[in-house]
Amino acid sequence: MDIKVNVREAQGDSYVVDLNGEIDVYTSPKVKDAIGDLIDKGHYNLIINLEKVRYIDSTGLGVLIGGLKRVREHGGTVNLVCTNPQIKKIFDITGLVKIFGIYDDEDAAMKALV
Amino acid sequence: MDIKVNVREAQGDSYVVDLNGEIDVYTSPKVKDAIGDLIDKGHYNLIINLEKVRYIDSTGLGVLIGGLKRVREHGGTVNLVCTNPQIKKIFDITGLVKIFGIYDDEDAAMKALV
Amino acid sequence: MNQPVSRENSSLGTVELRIPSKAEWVAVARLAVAAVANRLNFSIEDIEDIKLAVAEACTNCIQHASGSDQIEITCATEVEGLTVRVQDHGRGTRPEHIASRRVDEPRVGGLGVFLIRSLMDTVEYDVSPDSGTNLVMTKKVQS
Amino acid sequence: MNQPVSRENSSLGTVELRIPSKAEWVAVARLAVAAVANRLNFSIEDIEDIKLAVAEACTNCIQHASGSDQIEITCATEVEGLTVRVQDHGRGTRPEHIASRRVDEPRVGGLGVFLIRSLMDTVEYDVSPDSGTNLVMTKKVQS
Ligand SMILES: Nc1ncnc2c1ncn2[C@@H]1O[C@H](COP(=O)(O)OP(=O)(O)O)[C@@H](O)[C@H]1O
Ligand SMILES: Nc1ncnc2c1ncn2[C@@H]1O[C@H](COP(=O)(O)OP(=O)(O)O)[C@@H](O)[C@H]1O
Repeated sequence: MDIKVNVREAQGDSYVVDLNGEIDVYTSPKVKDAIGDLIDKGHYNLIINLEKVRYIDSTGLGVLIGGLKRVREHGGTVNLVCTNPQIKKIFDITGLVKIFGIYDDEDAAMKALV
Repeated sequence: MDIKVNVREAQGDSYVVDLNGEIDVYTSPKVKDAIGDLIDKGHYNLIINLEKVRYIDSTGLGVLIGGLKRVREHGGTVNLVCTNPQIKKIFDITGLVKIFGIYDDEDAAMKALV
Repeated sequence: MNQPVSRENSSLGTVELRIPSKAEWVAVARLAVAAVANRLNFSIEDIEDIKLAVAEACTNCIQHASGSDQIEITCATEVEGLTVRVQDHGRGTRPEHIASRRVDEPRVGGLGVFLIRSLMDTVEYDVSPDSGTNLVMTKKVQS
Repeated sequence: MNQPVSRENSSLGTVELRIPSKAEWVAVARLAVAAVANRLNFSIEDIEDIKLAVAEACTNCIQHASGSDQIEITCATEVEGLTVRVQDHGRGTRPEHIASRRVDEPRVGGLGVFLIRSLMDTVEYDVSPDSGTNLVMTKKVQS
């Protein structure tokens, strides 16, 4: 019912945000803050790792979309790592597959970023 | 929220009942039937493996106690395999540790049986 | 003779839940409804769909139904499927806001009702500025 | 000046659940209450205790409260802990049946009330032959 957020630096000034848990109307502000902090500090190439996310709702999607919009203004991008079929399905039916790079593992997400 | 029951023959005419899931007022009749069937067929030395049981309530305990009573009438016994601390605690506070042999693995439960 | 279609006969009972209209309680609603759905013959995927639809409905009550301090969730269960009603007593919305539509471009917000309509089999909104929003949605068990 | 002790201030809200008085719905009650407890600062062990106590209370409503077709479970949450009320409207029992006692010998049955009393911090039964059984139990968050 909760979310754990871990931020770590990766190659080429990119950052990885590891999320573990459930992203909903209660927990998404925590995710929003973590992503917002990175962008405020001038980091515009982000990987958000959703491998350990069991659940995401529209407020969680809204946070990801908001982050993507902000980094794009600076020529950056947000790539997602996602393997959970239910969550992939949500990206599918909302059409968000078309605006996010979604990868099966962090390596692939990283290669596509740099 | 459900229970899976698997019965298998073991050494020396003993039987092992593997339980997987949650034992409550809704699912315990299934457990009761499995144990009752074995006893009806004349098997009085039983191991009930609770390693994969995440939850047990008083109706589940009642089924185990009822089984023990029945096999004892025939000189048999019921040994339990249980590692889950919460379930061990329930056996503790109800005093059932004193009437059941409770073991950390099937080998130990078997050695104590035969 | 005609076969009487008896809706009553297939009913497995009704579970009602009332939570405060606050973000921290939405998880309770979606877990409770998932547990209800688990008692029917739904696939894991269908249960996840129902969970998300209920959470989106509750989230909208919290974010938009001003003046409502509680959300009522009613699950009517039948062998054939589940009917979930999510009701608040806040200020309602205009029908065009909860109309069904396509997702075309990225934007923050506006996905909740779309998801509910995508994930459930039938969705009916009864919006009233006075008595709040009443959402009734159903999902059939795949046979 | 005296420090006013304001119980209201620490309230985090109330969650209400109503299930049919049938064995298959007890799991919904215990999962919902566990989700509520999860929002407070309870340890996993405490949450398991609360889950079992609520399940035992519901099981007793189902098995003993004849004439009651519903069980009402009310969770009042505070920073300091949880108060759960489990209420049926069936024929009540005599006080001696729900009295606290020790477990001495193996027997089928008779463990439910004992477990409730062992697992919760306070337990109060209000039994009435007419209006059913009203059980109020509390558990404090360990600080
Ligand atoms: N329970 C409700 N009470 C009041 N308005 C609602 C309710 N549910 C939905 N709405 C209206 O429907 C609109 C669309 O909701 P939704 O698709 O979830 O997107 P968002 O919540 O991001 O606006 C909301 O902006 C709101 O105006
Ligand atoms: N909700 C209830 N309605 C009526 N009687 C109850 C209720 N809860 C408990 N009782 C009474 O308390 C007794 C003890 O219950 P319990 O300790 O759970 O053991 P058991 O259910 O095995 O009898 C029951 O036998 C019953 O007489």
